[in-house]
Amino acid sequence: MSAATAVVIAGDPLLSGEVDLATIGIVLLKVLVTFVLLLVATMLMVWFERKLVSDMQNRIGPNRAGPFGILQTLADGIKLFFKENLMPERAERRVYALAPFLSFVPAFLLFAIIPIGGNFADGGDGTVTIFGKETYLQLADPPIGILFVLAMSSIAVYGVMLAGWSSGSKYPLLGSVRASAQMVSYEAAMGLSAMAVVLVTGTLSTHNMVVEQAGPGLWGILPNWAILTTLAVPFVIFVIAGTAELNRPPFDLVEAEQELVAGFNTEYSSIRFALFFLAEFMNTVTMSAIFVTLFLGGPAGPAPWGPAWVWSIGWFFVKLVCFLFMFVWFRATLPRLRYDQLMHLGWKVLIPASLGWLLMLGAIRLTLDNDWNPALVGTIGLVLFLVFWALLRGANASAAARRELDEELTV
Amino acid sequence: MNDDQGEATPGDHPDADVEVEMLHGVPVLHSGDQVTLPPSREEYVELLERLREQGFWVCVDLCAVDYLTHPGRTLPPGMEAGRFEVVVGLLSPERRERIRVRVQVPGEDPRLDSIVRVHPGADVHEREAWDLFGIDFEGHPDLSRILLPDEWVGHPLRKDSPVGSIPVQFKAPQELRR
Amino acid sequence: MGYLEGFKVTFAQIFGERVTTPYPKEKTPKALRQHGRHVLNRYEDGMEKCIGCELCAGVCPARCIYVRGADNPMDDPVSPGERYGYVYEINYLRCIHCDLCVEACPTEAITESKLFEFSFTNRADAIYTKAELVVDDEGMPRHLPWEDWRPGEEVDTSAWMRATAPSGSAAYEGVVAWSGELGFGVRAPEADQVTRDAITPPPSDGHDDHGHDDHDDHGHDDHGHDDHGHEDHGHDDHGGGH
Amino acid sequence: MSTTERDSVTDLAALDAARVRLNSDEAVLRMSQTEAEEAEGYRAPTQEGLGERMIMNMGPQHPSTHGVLRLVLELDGETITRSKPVIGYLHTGMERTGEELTYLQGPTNVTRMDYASPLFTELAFSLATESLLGIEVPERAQWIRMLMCEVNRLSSHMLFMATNGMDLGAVSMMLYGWREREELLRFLEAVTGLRMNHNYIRPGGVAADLPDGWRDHLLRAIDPLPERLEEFDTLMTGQPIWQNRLQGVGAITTEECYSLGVTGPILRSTGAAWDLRRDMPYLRYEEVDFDVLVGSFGDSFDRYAIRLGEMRESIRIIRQILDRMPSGDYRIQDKKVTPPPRARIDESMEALIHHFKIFTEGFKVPAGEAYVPVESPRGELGCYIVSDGSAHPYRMHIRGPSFVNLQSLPHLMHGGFLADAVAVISSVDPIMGEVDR
Repeated sequence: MSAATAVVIAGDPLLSGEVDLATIGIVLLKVLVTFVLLLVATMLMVWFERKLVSDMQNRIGPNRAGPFGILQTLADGIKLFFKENLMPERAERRVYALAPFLSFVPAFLLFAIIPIGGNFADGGDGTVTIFGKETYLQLADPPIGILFVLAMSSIAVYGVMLAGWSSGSKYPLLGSVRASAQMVSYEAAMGLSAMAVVLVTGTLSTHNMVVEQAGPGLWGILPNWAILTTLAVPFVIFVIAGTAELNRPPFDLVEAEQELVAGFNTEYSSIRFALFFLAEFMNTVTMSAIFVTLFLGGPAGPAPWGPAWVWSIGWFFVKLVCFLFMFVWFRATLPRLRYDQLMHLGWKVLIPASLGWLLMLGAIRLTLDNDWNPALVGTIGLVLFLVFWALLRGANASAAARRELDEELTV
Repeated sequence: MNDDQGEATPGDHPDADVEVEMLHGVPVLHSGDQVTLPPSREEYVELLERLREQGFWVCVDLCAVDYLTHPGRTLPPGMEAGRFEVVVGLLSPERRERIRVRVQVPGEDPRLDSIVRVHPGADVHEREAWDLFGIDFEGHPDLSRILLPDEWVGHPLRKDSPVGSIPVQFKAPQELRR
Repeated sequence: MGYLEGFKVTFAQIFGERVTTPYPKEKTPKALRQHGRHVLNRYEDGMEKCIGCELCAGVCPARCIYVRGADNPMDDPVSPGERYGYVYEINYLRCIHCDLCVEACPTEAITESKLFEFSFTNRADAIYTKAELVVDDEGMPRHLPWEDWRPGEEVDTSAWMRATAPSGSAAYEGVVAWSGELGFGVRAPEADQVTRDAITPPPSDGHDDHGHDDHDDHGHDDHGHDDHGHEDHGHDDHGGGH
Repeated sequence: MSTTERDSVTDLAALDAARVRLNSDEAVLRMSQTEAEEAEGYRAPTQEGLGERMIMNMGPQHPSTHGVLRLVLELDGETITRSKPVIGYLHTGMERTGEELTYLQGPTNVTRMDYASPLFTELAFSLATESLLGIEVPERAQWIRMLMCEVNRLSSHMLFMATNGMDLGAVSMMLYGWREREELLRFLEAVTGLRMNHNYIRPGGVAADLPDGWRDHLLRAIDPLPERLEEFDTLMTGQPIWQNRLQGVGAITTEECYSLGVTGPILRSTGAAWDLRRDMPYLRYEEVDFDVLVGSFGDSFDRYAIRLGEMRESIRIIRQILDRMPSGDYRIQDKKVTPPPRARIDESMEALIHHFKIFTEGFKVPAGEAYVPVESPRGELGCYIVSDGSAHPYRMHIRGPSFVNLQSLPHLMHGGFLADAVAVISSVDPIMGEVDR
């Protein structure tokens, strides 16, 4: 099956043929593997984060449970499981009980569309053969993959929001208010920068994005990764927005410990808290995987010898760990933003920048398709971008000045 | 130890009897190079206001003392010693001087005008003095307990307030212990 | 870019040394003058030093010491003097380890060990009586089940007393002003001010975190009691007073 | 920094304006503790119908209230309109305890007030006692006191750096601050035998001479510091997020500080160069060379920067002390105040009697009163002692800088966000032990 046809049918070749027992077996196996893989990865991520942060802070970090404390997460989980499950008196009981799952399940579902391996080397389209069946090394490849990502990450916020609201307590309430606002603000920037990738790869399916990025890129040396073909800006925006979407430092206002105690999950305990905790780290892993898929060519990479799909899984995890490292590094280094600064960044910087960049990429695309003068269009695009950027900044500045004046007048 | 002096007992300091000297209408008590002013209750706020205009901007400290069991202290002639004394420490950052104002507050009528309007910083100090000594500062915007719980009864730093104690536990038999 | 420079700082720490220790497994060395739980000393002939004068109980700001003196039995004296500490108790739930008792004791009977790691499961355990406080026949503090002693920790029980011994007078620098410790003899005094104010070459082993060495006359290579986990605490400290 | 520069800052009119502003009650919530606890669905002051307000109790169990401070906040959304610090959760009546203890035991009591800089309280208490006694401690004791206090100032400011970083979400800063503080505490421990609550500075001198090898130990602790402070600068000061979080947050003017009695880094951040070490010197501070650092905006960032700079100044002072540490007695050789040398006890009946008298009944202090201030890391720390001629203070009052500085909180927080409240509390750097006493 060629890459071109894959684009057309945009789905796993496994399901395109007849469905027999082997097919069902493979699907079940993939479900199981994805589930276990994600859980283990999350567990390791918690450990990795704690260990790396402690390295950056001259500490030792977890070192009791298992070698290098690698089983610490498990130990914590077991402990939390046996803790008393408290329910505040004024809680909205059903919602309160349901909220952790609302945040946990989307985290799982997201990982289903991540290609974690495949035969992408040398023009391969990522199919591997299991039990005589051709398939992708990803649980599902819906044709609207990217939309699914955006949808799931929006749903996840309901868990956070409802958890805070249903706790019947003030700190969680403030946390959930912050969560919803933050989510709304950054969803747009995230979507727009993802659209840039869609524009250059010409597909919504995550698998096909990887296929598109697998080939050789500029000058035949650089990889054809979207981070390069979209000229890096959407990547930076996506990473910032993704970090905000994850509520990870420096955007962890939702659970800002110093202000809101623990934000939305202040009142949670026992296994319900564990679910929130797990969901957060699961989301971190998944989000890193999405970064890899969208911008760094997913599992695509050279395979010097041996089976290419083994290499690809290796590449995938190497890239994944880079992002996980980045998240931890953020946490170790950056102070937290304030709520208004977060909003400022989201609305006044990221959304305009991603929108402008998307338009510019579109123009370039159009130029290439229609054989216009690329230099001229590029220059005009860039100039317009800068002009509008300056106009926006000016508008912001004058609004701020007027606001200050208003304040002075009212006082 | 350049700016710290004890209040001298008469006789210790030969210059302790220059009590005719007046400053801002109040007799001055010298102790070393630091000046202590003992105004009457009526003059008190006015004096602080005047001192503030003189550059004593900062009310560093205000505390009360219960002189129930220690009546002897230096006061200008004619001034009646009260059971309580409110001691206000003033500082002039400009002149690098300190001055201490000591007001007598009678035990049967522990009232004093609040100086919060003069020195907003005296707020917590007056609340503390009310809390621990029961001195009523009239005109204070929020004279409530500050260190002790709202429902506390009594003023524990008064000398007649009993000192509670929990006996320390030891193993030795009771009859051995005194 | 101010945003990015901080990342270098945190990244560099990955290769830096770890400043924390896996605590109950390893202990950091304790300061020589550290105030810990007390011991009641004996003379070398086994007599108790405490004479039941109650100065320690009197000076204790936390009132956590209870002493009752009694006349020494004629046939079997407990202490060399007329009286001895018949009852001696310290309630560690109240003790603040200010060591005023150590400074007050006229016979150096009460000194402090370096041990602060003791935790009780009931209040009675926290009240130490003479049975727990008096040193054993080797002059070592008794080890109680809820105390975490490591080798070498019980050695230097008289450091604070030696530090405070000259009572502020430079004229008494370097004068041995205390009676011996059972098993250790009379220890060397802290050095005089000229020595202690001088810069000494850094110790070669780099382990002596406290930078003070109370036994200069024994040579600098021996930091036994200062290092945690050092097995042979019976180094030439013994020789000092014999 | 010259005197004239400071004089120009303040005049009476500005001071009066500040007083009116502070007394206008627009920032201070006058709600009682019980009312605040019961406030549910709070709607009050909405004369113009400006939306609902919420009362939120921040603390006493809250990660960033530095102990058991409770803040009753009136919130309009996330904006703080009025607030009230509620204190007393750590109140144990230490001033009354001080009346029960002798002057000899006194330092064990007062050292527990400001547990982050215990030596300063001991120093204030000792200086007040000494001034009542009319004695001057030996020179070495004074230099030792200065040395220890500056080391303590360093460790206290390190604690500030750590908690300030933590409060703003820079978790690594917290551990870096504690890392350095630990080394300094090790030095204090080597000298005094305790990490905190030292009971080291006592009326008449210090408890013990510096230990052997103190100089090396101290140098080991402070030599890496300048480099580490550079790292803090890179990690925090130059970080735009950090600047945005602190600059312009919790601003206060010199006049407001004077009116509120606020001292220390908060006062200096407003541009008033007021440091007791320089302006009303005690110990031997007039003999060492250091700068009083001032800010210009009076905001949280200035307070942070001043503390960072003060650490550098402290290191400078310590290095001068290292060069100039004199030899000699470290306690006053007054038999009535200092116990006799141990070697004398066995020889002299008189020494034994003195020893017994000092440790049983303490030493008597002439009747009188004294107020002695010192510059603690948080501002003016004063000790007011009234003596009735006995061995116990008749009244012992500690003017804690945190206690007074805390009342600036409502004014600093007014109009800021909830997240700013955290930054403000942190920049005021209150130690609750000293607030509640």
